[in-house]
Amino acid sequence: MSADVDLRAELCGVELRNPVLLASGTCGYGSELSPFIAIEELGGIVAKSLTLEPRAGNLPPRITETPAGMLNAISLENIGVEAFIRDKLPALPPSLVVVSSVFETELDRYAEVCKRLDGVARVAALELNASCPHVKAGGIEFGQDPRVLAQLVRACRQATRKPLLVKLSPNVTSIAEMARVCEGEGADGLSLINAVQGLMVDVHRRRTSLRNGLGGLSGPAILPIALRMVFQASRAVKIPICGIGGIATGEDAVAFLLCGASAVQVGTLTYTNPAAGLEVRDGLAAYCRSHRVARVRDLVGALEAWPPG
Amino acid sequence: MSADVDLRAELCGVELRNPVLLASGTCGYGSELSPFIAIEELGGIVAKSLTLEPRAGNLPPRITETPAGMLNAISLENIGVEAFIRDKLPALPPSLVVVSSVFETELDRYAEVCKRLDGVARVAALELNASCPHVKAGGIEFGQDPRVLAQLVRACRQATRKPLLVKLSPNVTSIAEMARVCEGEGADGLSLINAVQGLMVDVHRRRTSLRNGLGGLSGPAILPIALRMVFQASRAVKIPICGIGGIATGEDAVAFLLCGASAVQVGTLTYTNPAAGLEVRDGLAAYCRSHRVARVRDLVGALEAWPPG
Amino acid sequence: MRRAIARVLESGPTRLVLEVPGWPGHRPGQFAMLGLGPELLHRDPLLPRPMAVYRGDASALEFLFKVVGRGTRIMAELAKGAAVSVLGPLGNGFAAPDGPATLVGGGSGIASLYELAAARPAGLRVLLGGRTRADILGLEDFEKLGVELRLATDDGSLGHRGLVTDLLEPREGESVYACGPLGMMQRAQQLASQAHARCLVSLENNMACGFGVCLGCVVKTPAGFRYVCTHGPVFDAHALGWGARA
Amino acid sequence: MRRAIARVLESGPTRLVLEVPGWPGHRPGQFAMLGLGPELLHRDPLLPRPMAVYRGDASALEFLFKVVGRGTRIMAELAKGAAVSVLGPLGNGFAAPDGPATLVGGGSGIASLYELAAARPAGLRVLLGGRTRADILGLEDFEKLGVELRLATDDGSLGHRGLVTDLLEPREGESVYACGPLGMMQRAQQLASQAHARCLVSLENNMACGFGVCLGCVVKTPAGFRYVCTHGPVFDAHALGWGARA
Ligand SMILES: Cc1cc2nc3c(=O)[nH]c(=O)nc-3n(C[C@H](O)[C@H](O)[C@H](O)COP(=O)(O)OP(=O)(O)OC[C@H]3O[C@@H](n4cnc5c(N)ncnc54)[C@H](O)[C@@H]3O)c2cc1C
Ligand SMILES: Cc1cc2nc3c(=O)[nH]c(=O)nc-3n(C[C@H](O)[C@H](O)[C@H](O)COP(=O)(O)OP(=O)(O)OC[C@H]3O[C@@H](n4cnc5c(N)ncnc54)[C@H](O)[C@@H]3O)c2cc1C
Ligand SMILES: Cc1cc2nc3c(=O)[nH]c(=O)nc-3n(C[C@H](O)[C@H](O)[C@H](O)COP(=O)(O)O)c2cc1C
Ligand SMILES: Cc1cc2nc3c(=O)[nH]c(=O)nc-3n(C[C@H](O)[C@H](O)[C@H](O)COP(=O)(O)O)c2cc1C
Ligand code: FES
Ligand code: FES
Repeated sequence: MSADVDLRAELCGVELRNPVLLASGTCGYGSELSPFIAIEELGGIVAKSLTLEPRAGNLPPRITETPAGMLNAISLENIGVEAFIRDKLPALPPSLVVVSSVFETELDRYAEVCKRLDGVARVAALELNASCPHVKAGGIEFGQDPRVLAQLVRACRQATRKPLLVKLSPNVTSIAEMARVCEGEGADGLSLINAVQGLMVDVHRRRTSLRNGLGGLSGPAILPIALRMVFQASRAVKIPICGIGGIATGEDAVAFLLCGASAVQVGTLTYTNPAAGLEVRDGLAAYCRSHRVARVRDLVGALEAWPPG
Repeated sequence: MSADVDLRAELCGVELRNPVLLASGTCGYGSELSPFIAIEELGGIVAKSLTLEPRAGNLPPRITETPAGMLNAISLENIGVEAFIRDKLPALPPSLVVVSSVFETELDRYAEVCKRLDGVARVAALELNASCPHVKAGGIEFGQDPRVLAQLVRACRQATRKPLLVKLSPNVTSIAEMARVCEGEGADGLSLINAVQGLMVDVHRRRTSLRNGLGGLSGPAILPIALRMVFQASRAVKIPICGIGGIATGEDAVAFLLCGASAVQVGTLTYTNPAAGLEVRDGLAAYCRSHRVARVRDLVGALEAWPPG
Repeated sequence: MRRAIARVLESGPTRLVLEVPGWPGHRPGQFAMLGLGPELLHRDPLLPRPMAVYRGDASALEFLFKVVGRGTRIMAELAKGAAVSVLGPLGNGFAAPDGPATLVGGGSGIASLYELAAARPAGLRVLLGGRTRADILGLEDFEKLGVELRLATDDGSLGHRGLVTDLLEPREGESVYACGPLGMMQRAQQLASQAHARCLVSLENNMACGFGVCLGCVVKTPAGFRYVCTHGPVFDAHALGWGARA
Repeated sequence: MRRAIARVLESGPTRLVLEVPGWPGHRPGQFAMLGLGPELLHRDPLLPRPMAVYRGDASALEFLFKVVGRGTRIMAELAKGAAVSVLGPLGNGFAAPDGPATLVGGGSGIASLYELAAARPAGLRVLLGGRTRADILGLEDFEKLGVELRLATDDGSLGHRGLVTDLLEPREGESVYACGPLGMMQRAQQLASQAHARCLVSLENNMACGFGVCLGCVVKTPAGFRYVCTHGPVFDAHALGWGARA
């Protein structure tokens, strides 16, 4: 449908049909979307974050709406790495690029999950979720302390030869510092941002809207924060960046590419429309056509400077 | 109109008619609003941040819209502390509580502005703006480094006997740490949050939407982030907190009070409706009536715990 | 299945009628996710709202609702011809009764029971309740069916003064279909189990996606977490244990 | 002055007519801030949009607009009876000409010139232009006035093929009122100054508040920053220096 524009992209060595992936935790394990879309037409998917053992997650309420966004505290419920490899991967279309997201509560367990996935040919790359704003375990996030983050990346780097993306937490003073830490420890790329830590109140019941209290803010509301962090990180490191946060349209995706992202992930918008990712791809193609951009990758980092006032 | 409900509030020793103030930079010097509302009916106003000398601010574009919010890079344009005292203060209704916001680019200049305002009886309290996300001067914000923040509060504490509020930057890893620093240095209260650092792109012109590039994100979009930070700060310190961020309705204000704020400030919503602050006050009163709350201050910190699942 | 952009044929304080191109049909008790800003002119409210299909087909699909917040307030004020995104049909829906059945509906829960009643199975009883007469959505439609119908209101403005479950006398071996406020469904389940009757309930959790990817709609059961949107919204009440819900 | 909640009387792709209770009247060239979610059902788009008052009064206030983005797209699709918040009149507006005058309007800028033309001052000339015939908003209304009217379109679909400023021949001592795209206003100012004519222009900056508190609408002039909403939107073009704008 957009043969005219060259939509192909590359993310740390992985060839993508187009630069639009679906974000971890917002597309399940892929199969959930097949009733609605031809999922292999996407640039790829990042499957729900996996742990060594299955996890049950938080008690409800786990989600609530916010202005132009939503707050969630799913707490990384997942079926565990073994069940994913055994039951989910084989069911996915062969031509679909699958990135596996990894999460754990201790360093060595993180590395173990990476090691387990390293041998799985069907997995194109790993994404370390260093940034779950709502997991109480350990309190502070791995991605919030430069030293802990360095240890994490080092441990996982040793555990896999697959392209290693680190998904950063936005809940930090300096995203540039965290980006440099990851590059220094051998990460192949960065994914940002994860959900922003937030809280909502049900004033009628006088309780936090989520039983967990704190949650992760996502959706269009955080778009300007995500663009800012991609802009800052892309100026701090040379490794490629996958932009995430509030993407709802092709033009939102263009904004991320211009700020320096090599690819993007659509998250929350898939809940409002299972075809959101494909519509973002179509919008991206339409933008390229109307702005005479032959190859989408020519947009990466192509922000122009303002003329002196 | 709400004689039935006791709306009175107190913020570090300052008696307020009601807990709804207008946020610095969103109500000018007060007089701009008099064509629209009886400004003295508000809990008070926090005037635009003042510097020693007048400041001209950034070149346009300075503002752009974002999902449920806006991004600004006014860069603290203001008429200077002397002109404020000479021309603006006398014009304000005597019964209006006026808080002066102070901003500078160096420690000693901060202290000088505080000293100058200390002698001005009409000023009820000072608010240190430690957190301007878009001022390039110095790069990192005063409010982003615990040591620098401590120095700032210490210097200004010595410069004034007036109630001293510190307005914190949300662009930090731990708001609780920053809150403790301020309490430790003798601040009488905290105001949070200031605008969240963000960036928007004009994809058609391939430029940042703001000439300054980075800007401050405000409006309903940041409400969940602001509530989270007030929640965290109120559990870290004993000094009173003034809640700010995306307040659009009386119920939004109730949410801040329940999270531990003693008062609130309405900012961006005043742009969409000059009477927003008064409507928030009315909504607060209506909530108290329908929920049988006799005194607004009984809501402060009155969040209830979830029953075990 | 695809998300359809529907047009508002009729809209009011408690009723929405949509033309939904390509609506494939549905089972009683299934629901749809209604999105209120399909062209993304508005990015807020962001999330679609789950609504039981009341009755109808692609040419005119009907929903009954109660205004409880911003989303339903917007629904009540939709202009004729306005666009609404519709994803559905979703969920398991009700299994048709294989014997006598009693339908117990309260408030907005009534919506998911209409088509069961309209099938007029043998030995059907319908019990509807609400705070006041006005809260019994779709009353006229049920009356038209000419089924055994009994009513209850808290304020006595119509039928029995009290709870609709006061009218429930489950028959051994029958199926009780209960849909409404949590307390009402719990009471119905109690009475059903005492009478050795089956009991099916439809749960109303907050939802983000409606098709199983957000994991936001869980309900805790003795057998573990269940997702209301994909495992439900209809559950065997005796197996629920009434654990934590959204 | 208070923000009024107005009702849509008429709405179309380029025209919006509102009933605005308490609208106190206005001067030509003044504007209003139009808010598209007054009951806060929608918190997005958040900011009101500045629009020149085209003509009318409290019983029917008219605006002409061009759809350039989300806000104007929503305006174009407003339902009859829908609520819109209106803050105004705002800004300085145009001083009535004390001698001969030429009005130069391009695209949506035409809207702020109509009431000046409707006053039919002696020696009035009106020049209107647009990309195509359809871009000349309010054309029929201007024709009805029976004033000296000349037209230009880029594609030649109406009147002179080319820029509307090609038609501008300022008379010494007259007042040129220019409103439209920046380049057009700059060209008009050049020609006016060469002919020793006055030149007033109305600027269109992005605005958040419209009443002087956000400081977002500045324009840089040789005399320093000016706020378009309070010092303008009408400025003496010869004093502008055409510095940085939003
Ligand atoms: C499968 C399913 C079918 C449903 N069918 C119907 C129907 O046919 N008719 C109908 O009127 N409603 C139905 N609901 C409930 C409906 O989805 C909610 O009332 C609606 O989402 C509220 O949206 P809102 O924006 O108006 O309220 P919000 O602003 O989202 O919330 C306002 C208030 O309502 C409460 N609330 C929010 N969501 C729900 C909910 N899901 N259930 C109960 N209270 C809630 C909130 O806690 C808050 O106090 C159904 C829900 C589900 C899950
Ligand atoms: C005093 C004043 C009077 C005005 N009178 C009229 C009028 O009578 N009729 C009319 O059609 N328009 C008028 N405008 C312009 C109008 O306000 C903008 O076109 C409108 O705000 C765009 O909103 P949007 O949401 O549709 O576009 P946005 O989504 O806000 O922006 C879409 C595109 O339009 C551009 N844009 C945004 N704001 C403006 C702007 N103010 N001017 C030009 N381009 C802009 C953006 O850069 C972006 O590329 C006036 C502006 C001012 C300041
Ligand atoms: C309900 C929900 C669950 C999520 N689960 C995960 C997860 O398991 N792993 C992860 O790395 N990110 C997770 N995220 C974060 C998203 O991948 C994404 O980074 C974030 O939502 C911002 O993008 P968006 O605004 O497009 O949603 C989750 C987000 C949501 C809303
Ligand atoms: C245009 C604009 C200018 C502002 N100027 C100041 C300022 O001078 N000093 C200050 O402390 N905060 C300033 N702020 C921040 C607000 O006071 C407030 O902290 C922030 O906007 C969040 O609240 P809100 O979401 O209600 O707007 C400004 C905000 C905006 C939008
Ligand atoms: S609503 Fe998303 S999983 Fe059920
Ligand atoms: S628009 Fe806010 S100051 Fe002019």
